[in-house]
Amino acid sequence: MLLENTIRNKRQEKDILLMTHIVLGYPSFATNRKVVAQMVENGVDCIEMQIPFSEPMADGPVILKANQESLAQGTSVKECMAFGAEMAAEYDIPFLFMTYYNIVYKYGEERFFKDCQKANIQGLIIPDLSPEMGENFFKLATTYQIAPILIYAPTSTNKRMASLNRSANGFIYCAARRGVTGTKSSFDEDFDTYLARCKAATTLPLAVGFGIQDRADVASLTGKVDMAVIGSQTIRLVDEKGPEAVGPFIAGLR
Amino acid sequence: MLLENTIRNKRQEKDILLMTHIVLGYPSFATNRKVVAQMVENGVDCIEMQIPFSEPMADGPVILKANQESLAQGTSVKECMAFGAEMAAEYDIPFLFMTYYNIVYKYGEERFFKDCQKANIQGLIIPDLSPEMGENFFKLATTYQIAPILIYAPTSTNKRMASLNRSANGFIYCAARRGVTGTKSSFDEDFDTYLARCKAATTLPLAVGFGIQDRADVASLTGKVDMAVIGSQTIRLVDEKGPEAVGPFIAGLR
Amino acid sequence: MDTKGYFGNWGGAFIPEILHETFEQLKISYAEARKDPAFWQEYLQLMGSYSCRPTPLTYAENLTKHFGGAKIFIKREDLNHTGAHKANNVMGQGLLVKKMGKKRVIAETGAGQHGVATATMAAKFGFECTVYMGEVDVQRQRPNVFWMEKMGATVIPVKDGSRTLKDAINEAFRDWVTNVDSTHYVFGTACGPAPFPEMVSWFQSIIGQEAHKQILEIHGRMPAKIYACVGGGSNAMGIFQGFLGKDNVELIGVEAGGKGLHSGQHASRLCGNDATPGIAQGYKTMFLQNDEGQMLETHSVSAGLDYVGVSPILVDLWEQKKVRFESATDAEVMEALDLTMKMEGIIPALESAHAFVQAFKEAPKLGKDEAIIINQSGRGDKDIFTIAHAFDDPSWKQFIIDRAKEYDK
Amino acid sequence: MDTKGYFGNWGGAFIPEILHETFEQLKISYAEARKDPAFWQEYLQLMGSYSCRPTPLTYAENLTKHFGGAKIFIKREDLNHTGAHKANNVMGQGLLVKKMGKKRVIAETGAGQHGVATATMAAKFGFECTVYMGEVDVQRQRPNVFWMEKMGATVIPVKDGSRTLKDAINEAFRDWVTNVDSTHYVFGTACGPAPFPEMVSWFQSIIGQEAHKQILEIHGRMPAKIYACVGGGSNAMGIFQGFLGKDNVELIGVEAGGKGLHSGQHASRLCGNDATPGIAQGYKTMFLQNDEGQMLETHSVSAGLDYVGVSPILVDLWEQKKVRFESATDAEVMEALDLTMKMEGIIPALESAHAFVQAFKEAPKLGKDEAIIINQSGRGDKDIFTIAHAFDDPSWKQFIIDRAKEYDK
Ligand SMILES: Cc1ncc(COP(=O)(O)O)c(C=O)c1O
Ligand SMILES: Cc1ncc(COP(=O)(O)O)c(C=O)c1O
Repeated sequence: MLLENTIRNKRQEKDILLMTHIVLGYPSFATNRKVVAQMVENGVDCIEMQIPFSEPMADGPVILKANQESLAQGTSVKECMAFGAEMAAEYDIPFLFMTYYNIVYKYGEERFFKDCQKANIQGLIIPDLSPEMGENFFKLATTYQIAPILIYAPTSTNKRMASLNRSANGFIYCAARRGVTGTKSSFDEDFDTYLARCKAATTLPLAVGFGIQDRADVASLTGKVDMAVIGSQTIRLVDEKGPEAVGPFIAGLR
Repeated sequence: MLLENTIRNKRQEKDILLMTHIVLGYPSFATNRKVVAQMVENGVDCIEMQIPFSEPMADGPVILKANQESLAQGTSVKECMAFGAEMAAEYDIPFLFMTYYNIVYKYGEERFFKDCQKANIQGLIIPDLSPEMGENFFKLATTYQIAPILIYAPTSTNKRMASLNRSANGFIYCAARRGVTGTKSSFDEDFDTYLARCKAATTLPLAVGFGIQDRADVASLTGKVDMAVIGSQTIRLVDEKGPEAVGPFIAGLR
Repeated sequence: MDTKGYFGNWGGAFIPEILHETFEQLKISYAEARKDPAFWQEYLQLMGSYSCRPTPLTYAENLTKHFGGAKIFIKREDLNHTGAHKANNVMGQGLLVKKMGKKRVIAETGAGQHGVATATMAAKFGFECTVYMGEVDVQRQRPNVFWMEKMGATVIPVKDGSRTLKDAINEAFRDWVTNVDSTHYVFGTACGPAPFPEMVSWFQSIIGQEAHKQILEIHGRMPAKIYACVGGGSNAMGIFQGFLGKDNVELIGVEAGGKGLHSGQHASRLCGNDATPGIAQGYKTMFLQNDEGQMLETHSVSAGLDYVGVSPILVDLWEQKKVRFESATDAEVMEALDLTMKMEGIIPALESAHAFVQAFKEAPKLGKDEAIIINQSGRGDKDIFTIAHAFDDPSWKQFIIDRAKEYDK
Repeated sequence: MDTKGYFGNWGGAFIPEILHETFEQLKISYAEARKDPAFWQEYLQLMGSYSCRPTPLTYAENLTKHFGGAKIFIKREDLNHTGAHKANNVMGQGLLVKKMGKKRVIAETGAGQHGVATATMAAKFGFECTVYMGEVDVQRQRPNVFWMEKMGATVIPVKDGSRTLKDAINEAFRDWVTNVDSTHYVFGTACGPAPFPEMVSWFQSIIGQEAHKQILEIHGRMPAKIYACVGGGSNAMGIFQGFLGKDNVELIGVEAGGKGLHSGQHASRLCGNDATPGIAQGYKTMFLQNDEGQMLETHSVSAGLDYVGVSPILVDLWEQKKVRFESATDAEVMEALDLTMKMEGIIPALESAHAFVQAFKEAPKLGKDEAIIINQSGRGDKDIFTIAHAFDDPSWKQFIIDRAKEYDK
């Protein structure tokens, strides 16, 4: 309930919320720190922190490369956990972890939830874990009151959306299109139909991600959904212009 | 009958006769001329002149190479014929042609015999033509009185030898061993048994060839057969020491 | 397979939501095909007329005499069109794709064998085809890339991660989530999310069905042991299924021992102690991974066995002690290959040669009236670059150098 | 064959006396084998269990649609063990050698295909094996040399003459006359002295027997035309024998047109006007030779068709107008190969692709209810060095250059 409430409350104040994405340990935890600071200072409402995995099947080239380079530098799950705790303690916005199921599984599911709770992490996005495959995970999520964020895709049927809704919490992450992270999406009529289907299937707040890159993208979502997710775009920005560029970029999105 | 008589007559005078071999056009007709002169001067009794063929299946490396180089220089059958005529006119020993059947066939069998007759060639050695395969050839040989020399091999059965004998003329060429021209043979007990079989099968004079290289080889044949055939060895000699070396070599053989 | 795609504790389908619906459709089409005897008939007909099934079961008389024990039989998957058992799976999936009405197929490939098979199938069925192949493998296996391209496929070198098979799989999944409506992903082995492990094994079961019939005809009774190499596990599952549950037939899977089980340079998941349970590439199995769940680099002389995961069905059978696992080192493999070529005039693929190694170790211990079967999953002449290299053949090297001089002008 | 080994005006046995007796023995053994139905049964059994006979007759649906005429069927000799029809002849002769009690075999080889097949047979039968191969071919076909050696054969590069197939034949004869007691010469095609042309054709007739049965099963009646490439003529004789004397079945042999029939750079004996009757390599046939009877150099993109002579049996059938001869140029061959790979996922050997060329020219002119058969004598993936080279593939060249750099240190 925690995350959902936080989002609903924030949404009272803003037409659209912003969630951003970072890959932990890439290019370094030090840079992560600077980037998060800039994000929070410039009004980001929620941050998903990706714990790198060697096989990030659902990610596009930018995030994929970030995962690999972070791992090549030796980033450990423990460090990620500690970094998450540090951020959550420092900033008053919800922090989520995004990763693949193997990371959770190998860490030990219950231990992972316990440590997330200690770290004050409010939600988990695990793109390769569905409710059917993750019974225990979803039980633990309830026990530890950490929102398991589920994803809707344009290929999800109405029935499937309704069924996912029964296990979801916090908000629903609507993938704007087919494909992986990182390439631009177009918000056309089909997209509106899709959004309408999403809304009909859940009462949870809706976030939209995959390929949101600029103010125009955000504007086209404003009024339609609760939160826009900026993923690869900030990673690209840091790669090209350094962490200082993130603040102005975020400030210019709304 | 001509060739057989000549050989029998000469044999009255010598314990063993010598037949030598040259490849026409190799290294050149000019050298051939010098070599033949040296051979005749040093007592060779009979010379087989090989008309080169591109596929000399029964020849070993030395003669094979000589065939190829001669052809590479453009040696033609016509030139060979003329050279044969020239030698036969100049020297009073029998000259034979040795070649493969395709040369005769392409020249025209009858034309070939006619021209050989004109050139005063006394015999033909065609190692890939048996009486069964060469009916017309053997008829023409009788017509034109040119001896078709046949070969006995250690693998020939008594029956086969007898049958070959019926088509043979001039003399029988006994291959000293299995294999191709050019490597040394050993004249052991098996060889004696083989010779005995040859003698039993024919009344024609016997020549022995394949791998006869020195005085000792000739000596071991003396008294046993009518003629020793020196093939590759003189070609090797000319290659290594020039035509002048042939005379002393021949002189030293008996 | 249970309703969630599990075999005991292994398997499942850990896939992004975007693929959920396509998997539902795939499961339905697959279930229908499995129920429909006409489908299997069509499959048999195709494999009999386009490939040369049934492939023979060859009695290796010289090897049998050499080892002086059990009669050695070789199941000749090398004689399939494209040279390996991979064709069985690919042609089966091709028929399914036609049924589903899709027009484009994608595949991952390591050794290139599955890529060539898929490109071949796509040409035959008139599908568009894209093959993902790790950049390292593209470099190692250029001849296969050449043939795939010649058959009209697009080969995309994957430059991420270890740039080998597992990365090609990830990249194929990325393509699939993007083009899910038009495209079917022809998974190459009995791994991946359900229903792939079972479906691939089903198509490969043609090997075991034939072998079962053949050994009865020739030998009069069941064999004592069956040997198969295990990369993802598809050829092993293929032959094992003909004999599973038969008393007194022991099934032996042979993994890549690389430079030795204790060297850290191998690809043995079930044999040895380096693998642990995990979830990646859409399924749960024993993976070669570190404590935190990051996949390790593997090593084998044979590209086709050089993979971090293994069929969940085999892991289940292993837990149930229905299949024994062994490993063969690179060096043993080269030796077995050499012996088999010299004694039988047969060139096993490097992958298949792993099975030969273990069979050769055990044949002498069995009675002369017993029989064993080795599954020769593929032919080795496709591997000339690897094999000649591994034998360190000087004339081969010179040949390549001379050829290069001709080109390098 | 008459008692002298002639077919009409062609054939015979023009051999040195030293071989006479061994040919007598061979003729007797061959005649006995031919009379003994058990021999052919043993042969069928061997080919069914060691190779994968019967090889399929594949319906080429896409090519058929593409050309819009007769139904195109492909007889799949490429699926034989070792990848070509050559295996049929070699295994048959292997059985005969066993019967004759000889322990050593020799062979000539051009493309290397017959050499690999013979080395394979020798390994299987436990014979000693020496293969003669022109030095030029050794250089062109190093992979085949590698496999022959790996199977225990000794490969001797022949440095005489044009250093290609015909010179290898001469050299093999030289070995034979030397080692006639212990050794059998496994002649590779339907040429050479009698009884080779007939004997090789007999073993190859397994192709036509199968194809006859198969086309009736699939098509319900005889095909309109049969196409086969002609090097020495063994694969053509193999398939033609299944249909000779059948009314309304036209038999078409396709020779190597090289750079064109008027270029002087080809290997067409019966098609075109460059060949004349002659006697060489032990038999009488139409040879590419000059006026004086010296053999000419020939040219073809495919090493296996690049030969001066041709089967005397085919010359006889040609004179009787029972077989029509055509030729295909190198360029046409590459095009047909490309099309076949892209449309059917099948890679014909360069030799076989010659037959495809002519079939593709004629298929559109036939009715849709008619059928034609192309004999695919072998698979092309063995020819990667030649094919990738002929397609002038830049990545292939780069691959070779990179490999060479690794070796050239
Ligand atoms: C010839 C051959 N055998 C075996 C394998 C291993 O795969 P699997 O274990 O799925 O049979 C491969 C994979 O490429 C292969 O090419
Ligand atoms: C695949 C293939 N086809 C055809 C030939 C030509 O031989 P033949 O005309 O005897 O079939 C060869 C000879 O090497 C070959 O390898």
